Amino acid sequence: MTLRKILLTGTFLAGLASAPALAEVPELNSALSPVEGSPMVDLPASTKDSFVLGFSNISVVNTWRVQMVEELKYEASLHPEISEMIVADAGGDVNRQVSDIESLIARGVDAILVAPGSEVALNGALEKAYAAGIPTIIFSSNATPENYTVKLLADDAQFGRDGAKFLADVLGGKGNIISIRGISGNSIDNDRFRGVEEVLVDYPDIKVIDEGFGDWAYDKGKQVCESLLIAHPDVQGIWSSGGAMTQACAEVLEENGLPMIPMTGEANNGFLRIWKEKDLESVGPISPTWFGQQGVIAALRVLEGAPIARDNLVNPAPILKDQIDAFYRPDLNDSYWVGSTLPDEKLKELYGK
Amino acid sequence: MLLEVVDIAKSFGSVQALRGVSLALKPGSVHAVLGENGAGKSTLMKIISGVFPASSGTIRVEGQMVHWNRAEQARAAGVSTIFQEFILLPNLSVAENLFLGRELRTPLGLVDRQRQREESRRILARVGLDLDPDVLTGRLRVAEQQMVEIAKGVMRDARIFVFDEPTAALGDREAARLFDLIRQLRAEGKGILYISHRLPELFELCDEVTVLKDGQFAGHFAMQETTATELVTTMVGRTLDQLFPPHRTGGPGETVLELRDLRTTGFAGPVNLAIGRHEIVGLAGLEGQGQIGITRSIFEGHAPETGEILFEGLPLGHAGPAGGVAAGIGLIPEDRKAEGLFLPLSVARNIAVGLLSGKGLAQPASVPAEDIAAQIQRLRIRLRDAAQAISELSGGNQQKALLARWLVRGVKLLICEEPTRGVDIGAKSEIYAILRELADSGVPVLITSRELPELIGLCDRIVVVRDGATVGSFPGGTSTEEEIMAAAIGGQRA
Amino acid sequence: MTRAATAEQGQKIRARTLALLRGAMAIPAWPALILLLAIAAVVQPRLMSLPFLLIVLRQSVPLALAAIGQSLPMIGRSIDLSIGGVIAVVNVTLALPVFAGGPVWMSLAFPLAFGAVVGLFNAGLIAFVRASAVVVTLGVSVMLVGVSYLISGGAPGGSVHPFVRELATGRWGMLPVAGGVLVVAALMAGLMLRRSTFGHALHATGASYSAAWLGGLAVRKELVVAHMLSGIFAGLAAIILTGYIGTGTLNLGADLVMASVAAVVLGGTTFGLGAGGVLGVVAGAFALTFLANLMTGLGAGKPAQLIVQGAIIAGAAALARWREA
Amino acid sequence: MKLAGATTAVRLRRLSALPVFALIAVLAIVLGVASPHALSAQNLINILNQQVSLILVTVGQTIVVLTAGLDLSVGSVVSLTTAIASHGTPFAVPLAILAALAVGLVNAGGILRFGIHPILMTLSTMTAVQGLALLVRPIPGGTVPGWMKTYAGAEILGLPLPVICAAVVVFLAAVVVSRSRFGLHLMATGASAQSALLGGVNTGRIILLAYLLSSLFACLGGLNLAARLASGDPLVGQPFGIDSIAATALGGTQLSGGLGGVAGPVVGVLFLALLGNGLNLLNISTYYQMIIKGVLLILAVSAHRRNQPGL
Repeated sequence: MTLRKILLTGTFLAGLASAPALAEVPELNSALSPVEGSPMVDLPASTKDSFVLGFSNISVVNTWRVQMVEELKYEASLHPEISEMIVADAGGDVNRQVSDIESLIARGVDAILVAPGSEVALNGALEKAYAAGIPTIIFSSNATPENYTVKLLADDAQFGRDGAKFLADVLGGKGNIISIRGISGNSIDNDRFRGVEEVLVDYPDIKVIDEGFGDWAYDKGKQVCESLLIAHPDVQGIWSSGGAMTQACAEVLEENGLPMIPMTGEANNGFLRIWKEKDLESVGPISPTWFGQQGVIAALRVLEGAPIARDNLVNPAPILKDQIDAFYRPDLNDSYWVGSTLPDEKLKELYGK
Repeated sequence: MLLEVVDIAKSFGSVQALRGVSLALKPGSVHAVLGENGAGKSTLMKIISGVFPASSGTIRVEGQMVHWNRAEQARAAGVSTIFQEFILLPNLSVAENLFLGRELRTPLGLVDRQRQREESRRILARVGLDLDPDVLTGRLRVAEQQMVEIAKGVMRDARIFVFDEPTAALGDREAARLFDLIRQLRAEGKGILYISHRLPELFELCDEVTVLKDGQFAGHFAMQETTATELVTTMVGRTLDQLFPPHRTGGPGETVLELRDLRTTGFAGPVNLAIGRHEIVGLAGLEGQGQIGITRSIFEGHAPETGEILFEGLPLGHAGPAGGVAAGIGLIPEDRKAEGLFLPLSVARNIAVGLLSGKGLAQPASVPAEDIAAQIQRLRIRLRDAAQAISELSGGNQQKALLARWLVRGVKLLICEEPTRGVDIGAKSEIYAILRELADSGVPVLITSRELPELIGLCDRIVVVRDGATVGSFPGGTSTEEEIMAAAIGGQRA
Repeated sequence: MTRAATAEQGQKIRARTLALLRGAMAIPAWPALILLLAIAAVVQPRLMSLPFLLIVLRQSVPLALAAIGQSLPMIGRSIDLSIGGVIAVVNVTLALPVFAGGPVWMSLAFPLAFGAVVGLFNAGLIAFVRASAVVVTLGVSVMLVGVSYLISGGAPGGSVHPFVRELATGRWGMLPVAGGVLVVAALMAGLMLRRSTFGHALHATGASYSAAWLGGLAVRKELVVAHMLSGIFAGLAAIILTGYIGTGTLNLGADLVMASVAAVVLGGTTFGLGAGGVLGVVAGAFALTFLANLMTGLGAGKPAQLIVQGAIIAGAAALARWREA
Repeated sequence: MKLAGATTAVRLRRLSALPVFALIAVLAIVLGVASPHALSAQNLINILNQQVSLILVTVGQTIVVLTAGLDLSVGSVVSLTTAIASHGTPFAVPLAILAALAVGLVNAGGILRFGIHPILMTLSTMTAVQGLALLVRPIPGGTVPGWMKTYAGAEILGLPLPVICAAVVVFLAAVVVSRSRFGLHLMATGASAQSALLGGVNTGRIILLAYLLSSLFACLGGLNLAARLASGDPLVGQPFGIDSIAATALGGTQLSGGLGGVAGPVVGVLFLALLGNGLNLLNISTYYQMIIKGVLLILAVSAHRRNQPGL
């Protein structure tokens, strides 16, 4: 009797410490906020004591996604009520992701988490899951089924806006810039660039004189940047869709003996290192990897009947030059994406030098 | 006239294969086309069968002008050809091969295997073959394949039949069956073009004969009004004696190569053969009796089933042609284009290949321009310059380049399979002279040939091979074709 | 001069012009390069500046090295589609701390040795098991990419040895060091093809396998050496590419596989025939790299680049056949 | 390849597919023991439905391989098809088919008319058509006509309609390849184009048809994929080239031509899919899966010894 009381109190206290509202249900990260006008999810709480969660991931072909999946797995391991976390990786194949979701439905999981590889391709399968009464949590990138349970998305246009705003300010509203974009036709890249265009409308004297696609990769970025910088001697700034490509541009400038110019970056440890080492004029928009963690939390909230908005958007403020030291982790390698919620030992295991 | 061929010419690149050849085929007759290898018979037959078009000239079938550039068109016009090289597909069944291109079909449009099987049995029976029509063609014996090929040609509802050396691979009984078939076709009023250089069978079977020489029309005779001698003279253009260098008068010299009780795979054997230092020895025999097996056993060192090969008194124990070359043996293969030449490469490189064998890959490759030029001059290879691609040379000059390959290396024994296949007459006599010169200088030469006159004219000794066994030896020069044929056939066809 | 003689002379001149034209067109890389430079001179003169051309030269080094390697199996009538896998594995390996911090010879020896081993494995299956070269090397490539993911744990990164960086990005004055590496490698390969027994025998084997075998050449050994050299050149390309990038990254080199085949074909070499030599192959690689830069400069996106590249491969292959005929 | 005991042509062709049938049977037993879920009807239907596109593409690839050719461009045709079909106009589907046929025509034209090696020819169209696909639909998205979505979602007796359609198509293709005159001529052409030509086969027409069919089947695969994903994606077809070749080789169709059938390669697709699925269920990393796939590919092709080394 006493023992049980102590345990209950302990749980209660722990709950109080982390979140003021419901004791046992974890809260979403405060950087996630409901979209204006988003309805609240109104599914009844599950009657089960333990849950099987299914996660359909499109791929782990870049370090950002690797870290995101790690965050998801780690968060799931913290909750004893999650009896099993099934992770299905589609290896970049949307077709396979449809099957993965169908397979998760067939296995009767209690909730499906999806990091979609396409905005439209998964809609049919997601509708099927929803119709089967399985909560669907879409996060990290968008999918557009008519019915779904929760969405957690980043505003990719904000990434572009942050960068463009920085360039406009640092150039004093005048100058030529080039843009190093991600994968041609990729929706994230298009959204990011849309953000740039939105901002630059207000700065008619800033001209995007050329652009190239570096596929977010260091190697391609370097070639594209080199071609563009040699072709255009008169460039005052660079907008980049990703940190690896910014890093590549910095090296191109250095190797060719050109002066450093303002460039937009990204909140990635490798980029922060270069930023610091080379003392660049830059800004680091954040695209958080803790989506994985938040996806698990959202699923638990839905299953336990805790309040949660249907549509949520994340807008973390970009890292500024004077904040580098607060984020940079010299003890971790370049692949680390800053702002992780993973515990230190896990990060050291993944990214230890 | 069933078929009229008028003034046909054909050239392949710089090589003029046919020059103004004409021929007329009557219905109900067997018309022989005679000529040496390289005289243009096969080219003419391929033009008549539509395999490739003539460069100029006209073809008329029953008075109608025709223009063919695909075999199918000729076939549709009623020309059925039994080609010299097998065109059966090894991965299809006998029935599928027989009906290829004119499959019997079910009402659903699928291949009617049952009906084809039955029909095939009937057709095969007609040529005297008792084969399962479902069997893979690739698994048949060579003679069986040839008979299937003949069956395929004969079963067609054609008016003109072209037989291109059909008996080359046939045994006696099969050949007799074929002649019956041809006579039957003639009785039905068909026209038959028959290519062969076995004179006896031409006299047995044919009504008239057109002779080609060096790609040109050389004569036309009614079979009953001509003689073998007249045909040979027309075909060769001069008496054979002028073509060949004089035979050696001295002895054969000490033995260089000796085969003792050698049995090669697939043949009964055994082979017993010795070649002296100054000899040219020829292997004679019917098609596919193991002649090539013997030459390749010496050169490639195929492990003989039993017996041994002694070269300069020591046993040969190499594996692969590289070993043969290392031992000092050179081989000029029967299929020059496929197995001898590097067609896109220059003449110089083709010759210099002889020096590459056995060298470490990291060693410098020498292309000794002077030695090559000397051989080109010695062999009178006609070319623009040594950097010219060898594909542009005529057959005779290509063959000489292959000779040059081994002369540059300096071999101790030369094996020459079909030394003058597809070679014009002028180059022939030059090649013969070189081979004799080699033997005189102490490099013995072993040759195989389908041409008995060539063996008789050139060789010091002719060894007859039957079923992989040496069954007789004849002196060159004085032997007759009949003697050699009799030995080659054995008891079968006398 | 009689009319007949004039006509004859005219014919001779025509024949000679045709021969000359054929010679020039024989190696498509040269006319293609001239055309590209001409277009650049008109529409994008800044691409014709010396610094820019030197940059294109440096950018083309990994492709040129890979293509020289690729040309060897192709001359021998084989193909090596595994170079992408070799480059991927070498890249993530060189970015491991053991290599980045270790002695420099490790970073230089490992790629070459690894390439040689992969080439040996390929050739073993191709020459002795006689399996299809396309599928064998494709399968090896898939395997190696998997291995590269395993080595990097899917999260590559790290840095590479400073000497490797210097090799790829350093300069002597204006001249890129990588260009020097290419020149040395190309000279060695060219010398080997033109002068060594291996080069002559490989050409012969490509022209006719049966004739080479009957001519007493070590046909299988040549294929083994050709594939090993192809792997070694891929390893060398990987060193330069890795040094240029300075870190481990996923799927590095995937683009180089098809591009190397394209460069080889453009350089006048096709299956079984190495007409253009090493110089042609290098010119082909340079032309493709210049084309990519030109089209980027023209604002033509990736789609247009792919379409043009496809047309170039087909055109070059058709030209090669026309030359043979 | 020599298969011991195969003396009749029909048996040889049937035996060629035997190894892959044996492989899939062994795999099924292993999976059944290791994971009860693997062989559940729902999982198998899922796999089938997922593989419909690749099965269709592989049928086309097999036809080309039988002629001793190779079609590397199928993946790009799949991409282009989804790109066009997702443009939502009523003409999208016929247009996609026409585009695919044009690719097949270009491939065959280059090979027949200009004598370009099939590997180089289809490599060039693979590259160029990939560019076209990116041009038509730079960003994944768009939408397909309603009837296509209905088709993708429909079920008959618990079986997805695409699976039923694929089964019918595969059956017809198998009958055509093994029983029709065209199928026989494919094998004749693959064994020796020259002999087949002399023997009365219009080899030019056969090769033309083979490449047209290959592109057409790739287009059907693309249409199915577009319907399933209800959208277009300019890069979605990229894996189809290697995968279709792998399945064809695994299915016992000889890459040097002339021997094989449709059933083997289709089972090859299912084998690879079941293997991937099983490895996933057993939580084996995708990295190991790539290595296993490479090894399988090499083993499959090593079973077919050629007369002399080569492509």
